[in-house]
Amino acid sequence: MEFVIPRDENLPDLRVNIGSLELANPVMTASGTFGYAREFEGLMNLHRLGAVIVKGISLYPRAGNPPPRIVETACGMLNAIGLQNVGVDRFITEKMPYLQGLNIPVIVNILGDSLAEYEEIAARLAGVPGVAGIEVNISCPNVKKGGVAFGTDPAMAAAVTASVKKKAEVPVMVKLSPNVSDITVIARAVEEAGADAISLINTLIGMAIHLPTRRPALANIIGGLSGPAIKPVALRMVYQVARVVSIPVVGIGGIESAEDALEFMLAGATAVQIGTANFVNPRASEDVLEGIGAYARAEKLDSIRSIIGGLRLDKHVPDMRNL
Amino acid sequence: MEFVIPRDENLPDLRVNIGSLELANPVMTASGTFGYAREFEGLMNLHRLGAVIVKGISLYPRAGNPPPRIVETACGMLNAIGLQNVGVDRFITEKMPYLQGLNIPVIVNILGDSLAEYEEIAARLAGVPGVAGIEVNISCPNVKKGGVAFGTDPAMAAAVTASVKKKAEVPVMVKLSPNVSDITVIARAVEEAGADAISLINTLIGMAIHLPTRRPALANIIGGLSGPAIKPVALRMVYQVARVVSIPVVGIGGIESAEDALEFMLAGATAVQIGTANFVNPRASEDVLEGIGAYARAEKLDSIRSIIGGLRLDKHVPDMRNL
Amino acid sequence: MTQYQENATVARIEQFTNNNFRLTLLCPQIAASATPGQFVMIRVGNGKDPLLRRPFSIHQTSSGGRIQIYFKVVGRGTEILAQVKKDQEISVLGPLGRGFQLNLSAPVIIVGGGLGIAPMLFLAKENYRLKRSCAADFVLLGAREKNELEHLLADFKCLGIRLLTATDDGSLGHHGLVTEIMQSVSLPVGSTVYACGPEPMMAGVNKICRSLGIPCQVSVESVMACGMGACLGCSRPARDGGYTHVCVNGPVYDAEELLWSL
Amino acid sequence: MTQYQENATVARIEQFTNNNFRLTLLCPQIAASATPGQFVMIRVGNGKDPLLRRPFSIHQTSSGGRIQIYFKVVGRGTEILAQVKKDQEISVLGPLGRGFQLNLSAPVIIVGGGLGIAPMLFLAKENYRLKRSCAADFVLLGAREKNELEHLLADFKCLGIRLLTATDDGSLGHHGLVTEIMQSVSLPVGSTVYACGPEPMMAGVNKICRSLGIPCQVSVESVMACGMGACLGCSRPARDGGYTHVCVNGPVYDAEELLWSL
Ligand SMILES: Cc1cc2nc3c(=O)[nH]c(=O)nc-3n(C[C@H](O)[C@H](O)[C@H](O)COP(=O)(O)OP(=O)(O)OC[C@H]3O[C@@H](n4cnc5c(N)ncnc54)[C@H](O)[C@@H]3O)c2cc1C
Ligand SMILES: Cc1cc2nc3c(=O)[nH]c(=O)nc-3n(C[C@H](O)[C@H](O)[C@H](O)COP(=O)(O)OP(=O)(O)OC[C@H]3O[C@@H](n4cnc5c(N)ncnc54)[C@H](O)[C@@H]3O)c2cc1C
Ligand SMILES: Cc1cc2nc3c(=O)[nH]c(=O)nc-3n(C[C@H](O)[C@H](O)[C@H](O)COP(=O)(O)O)c2cc1C
Ligand SMILES: Cc1cc2nc3c(=O)[nH]c(=O)nc-3n(C[C@H](O)[C@H](O)[C@H](O)COP(=O)(O)O)c2cc1C
Ligand code: FES
Ligand code: FES
Repeated sequence: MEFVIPRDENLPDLRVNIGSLELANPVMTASGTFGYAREFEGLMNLHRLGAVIVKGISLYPRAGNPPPRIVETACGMLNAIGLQNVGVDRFITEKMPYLQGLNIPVIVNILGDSLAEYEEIAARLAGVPGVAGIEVNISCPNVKKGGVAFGTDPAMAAAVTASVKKKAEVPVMVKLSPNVSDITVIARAVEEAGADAISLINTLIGMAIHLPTRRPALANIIGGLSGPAIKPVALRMVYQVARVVSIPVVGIGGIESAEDALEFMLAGATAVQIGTANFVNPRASEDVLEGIGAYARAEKLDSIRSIIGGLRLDKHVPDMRNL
Repeated sequence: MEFVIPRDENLPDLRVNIGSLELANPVMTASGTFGYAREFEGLMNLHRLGAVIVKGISLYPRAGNPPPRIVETACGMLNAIGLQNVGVDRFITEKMPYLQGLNIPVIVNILGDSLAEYEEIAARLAGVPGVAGIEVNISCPNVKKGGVAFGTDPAMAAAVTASVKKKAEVPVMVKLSPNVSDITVIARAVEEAGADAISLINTLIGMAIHLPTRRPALANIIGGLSGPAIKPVALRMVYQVARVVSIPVVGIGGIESAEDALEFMLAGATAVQIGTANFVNPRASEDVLEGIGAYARAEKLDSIRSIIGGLRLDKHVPDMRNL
Repeated sequence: MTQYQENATVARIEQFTNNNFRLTLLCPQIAASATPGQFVMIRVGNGKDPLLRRPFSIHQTSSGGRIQIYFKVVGRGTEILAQVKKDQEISVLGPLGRGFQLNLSAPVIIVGGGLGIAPMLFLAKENYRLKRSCAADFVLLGAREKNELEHLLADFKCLGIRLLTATDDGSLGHHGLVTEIMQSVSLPVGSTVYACGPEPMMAGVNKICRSLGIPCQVSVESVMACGMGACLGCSRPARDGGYTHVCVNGPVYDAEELLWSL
Repeated sequence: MTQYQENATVARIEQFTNNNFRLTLLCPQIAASATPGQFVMIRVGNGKDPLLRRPFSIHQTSSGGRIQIYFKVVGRGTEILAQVKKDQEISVLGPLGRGFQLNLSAPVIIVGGGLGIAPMLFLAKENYRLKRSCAADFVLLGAREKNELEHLLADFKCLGIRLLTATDDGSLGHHGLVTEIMQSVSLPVGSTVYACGPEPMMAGVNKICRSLGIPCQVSVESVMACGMGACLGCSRPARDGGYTHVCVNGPVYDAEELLWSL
């Protein structure tokens, strides 16, 4: 795939690479939080996105879960959408033409019920114009079959990765579940299985209860926790994973601002995804991008790549506060 | 152990049982967030607590981690105290006399580096007047040796439980780590090993970065996330565990109000612990207790026990909102 | 359909009861493009908690670039919103959703209950502005008690459309439900009914309409995260067995598209 | 030592510069029991975010049951605090920590730098109130520029203790550091120095004191969650190789108990 990367000579160099895919900047939108991009058309400049990642696509259309599907929590939200989507075939015919027209990398988030399904989705996406990458969701907590099991077992995670790699003609990024005892084990397994990049984190499994009715707040009872509340967990996992793999890591989880994004990059992320923040501020991703640019300029960075993994661990400056 | 449970005949019956230990009410204070109780003496009525759980005690004194040890996050905080404590012997001589004088159940949270250490601490606590229970911390993320490993491996968790049970003369509650792929596996393992109760959750492992200095916000780099941010994860795990074990479950995680506490009880918790909220409102536990009493009165409950596990799953009332 | 995220200035705050408020917000782009039945998503604070925007119907717009929302304090978000100060800026996203389909050639009956009255003023005004004559039209408003209704009446009255009211406690108008007064007015074939209010009210209105063979448009609610079709959170079971998304397919529906339990 | 959690009423708000504020809070129990060098923990909002209280030195107390805090906006919490309105209620916990040990029988030198001036007014006032004569005493205040200092001077001046000032930019008093003026005043044997300010300033003051064999009490900071010894979060390396907890063992220390890097 080739994209014309607009590169204003006055702007700092924000390009980063996810495997063989070069992004104009490290800011992507997270799957399931940005629809199929068109929804945000009038509210931000879609052409500036480093990449757009679309809502999870399955082999066949899915109706999703009964309502209520979402509930707000402290500094976060739970969702149990249940991967409602149009299925890969209608995605290709109905959604891709518009997305392709945006002239930015489109990464398709995919989810299957079995290895064969993952492989089949990848096969159908092969050669589709405009598809620049595949993000393999092995971590959705809201689908009973498949989903979680793949993401918590290193052997299964590796097997899914290998299945998708067999058919994919674009870089494959595997999206990890945070609901595991040791994220580095899963990360290494998918790296060995051929993943070109790793993105993390998907949502933490959570639950909310509506006291007046004594009922779960979500019809699905449990759901995925996202938003600022989970940022510390996400940052920790990105830090841990980036230290043990040599493929690029993409940070996700509670990112709302350029500061948040830069923290993930210091922890080792090559790029970031903006999720729940899109709901609060539909131009969050553009704001993050501009903030990263301003930081790069202020800090006189030759390239934003220079801060990736740049966390300073030498000597801790005790917090002497600000008197 | 016997305690005089004050029981005002006009008050609703708030008594609950943790194994053979009867509590006057389901509100305890969480380890590490309430010091040795004396700190809160002037700020609330300590005699009203269902139980007090003291800061984690190890066999020998520990100095703890270098600063900074805490940092605020979205609706939460990270801590890496490093289990600073005076050691079990000084705990018994210096702290227990005051605690015993409170005439409420004192539950001692313990942590060891090895099975032998856990066993030895339990042995030293045996027969100490005023000690009403032991809470076994197999989940602290801030100590390199032991800690996490015990809490994430079912066999180790069971072994620790058995070691403590060998020497303990009071009910043993095992406190689980949420940083695992399947909390129910660990819960069942410690139940089988003889635990009298299970408390959960301890903190989620997280990290924060101070962008201006490009350094970790904590000297220990990673720390434990607590506060309202983690409540959805805690509630989910309590719900999951309560369905698979038959011993009492004690809910912990982001509880600030009576509503929060009641939600945990609906999910299956027999009692709750108030943690980080003590820092924000030193009389949080008393406020929660009063709120639970008011609820029991308003709902005309014969006993607060009647709401334990009372989540209604029959038919979901769609959220028709409040027009 | 173009949408805008505007930093709206709070131009006026009216408090009608303990819990009922009306805000006038200066957001010219949204005001200029809104149609009746559409809504806005408002960010009640600047912080991370509460995190999500809250949806509110557009109560009316003005040529001066203003919109109004009429709301009730029911939880944390509306509590914060009730405390805004004049001249404060708040972020408003809109206009969102599909509004009412006007019927300019036949009688219309506009039925609002409780907070469901909110979108009906905008609808009544547009109906009045665009229609040759409103002589056969009705506005029927219901509420729990007088003080939830009285402050809203002036704006409806000045349109000259026939107005009937009902209150649960009889403190204003008919003592009873708004569906009861609906049965007392004639609903000629060809007329259109518009309803917004509590679910049982809308179900009742729909039942009457169905028995008369009259189309009924309703504005419904749902929990929402994005308000613009991106999260798929606002699903509601549809008659066809699937789900519909209230923020983009609604909030206004032909009542027959939805499921009702009465 | 008894502590109180009070819902304090904001009695007065003074804004000295863009970022420097002084609040007067009505919290009679805390005001009645506070001693110089102690602090309070303030809950800046009612919500869950920001979650933790923020520590502030007690700037002065009044017999009318009031305390003052003097603070600077440096982050989210202080930003919210700067926006309180008169008569608003905020939760104040205190008085906390160990304050200064007064020396009523020998000359004292009170050194405050920047926001470190905050606790020094209370100290100077108590020193003045309890001591037979302050003729040999000094108050030395430093800041970046004039407008960070000038509004604070009146309260110090009315005590009649000799007052010297220094500013980084020379806009008021000595052009340079407060440690420089300290070297220009005589520090007789037996006198006590009290210092609060940036770490390098306190390290510098301590160095001078040590060379003269004069005791020096400093008030230091740390991140805090509880402010009352319950969380063990506010640790600071102590000279003896262990950690000390600023909220209960401090914030005031004999400078020799701590480690200084200069
Ligand atoms: C399209 C649209 C238009 C609207 N227009 C208006 C309007 O014009 N005026 C107006 O006042 N309101 C309107 N609403 C409703 C308004 O959005 C809500 O009242 C508001 O979001 C409440 O926010 P809150 O933070 O105050 O309450 P929250 O704290 O979010 O809770 C509100 C209420 O919902 C209940 N609740 C929460 N979760 C559940 C659940 N799972 N099941 C059952 N009940 C639950 C709570 O108990 C509480 O009573 C509209 C909603 C929509 C979708
Ligand atoms: C005992 C005591 C007394 C005090 N008295 C006063 C007083 O009288 N007046 C006054 O103005 N202040 C005083 N302070 C300081 C005051 O508590 C802080 O300024 C306040 O808590 C800041 O809150 P915030 O939310 O505005 O800032 P925050 O958002 O919490 O951050 C404040 C600053 O600290 C920096 N920071 C945060 N974490 C780290 C880290 N890990 N390493 C290095 N820097 C970090 C941030 O960059 C920022 O500049 C006192 C502190 C203590 C402990
Ligand atoms: C409403 C919603 C729907 C989501 N759908 C998907 C999905 O289809 N596939 C996927 O991999 N992740 C999905 N996610 C997870 C997000 O992509 C992201 O990993 C997570 O929300 C954490 O990031 P955030 O805190 O920035 O939102 C969804 C998240 C939300 C909130
Ligand atoms: C500062 C701090 C210290 C803690 N120390 C301990 C400890 O010593 N032993 C332990 O089992 N848990 C410890 N915890 C975990 C709490 O007991 C509790 O499980 C956790 O904070 C979640 O509850 P919360 O969200 O209500 O705080 C500590 C938590 C905090 C915030
Ligand atoms: S609210 Fe997000 S799709 Fe409707
Ligand atoms: S701030 Fe909690 S112990 Fe000092």
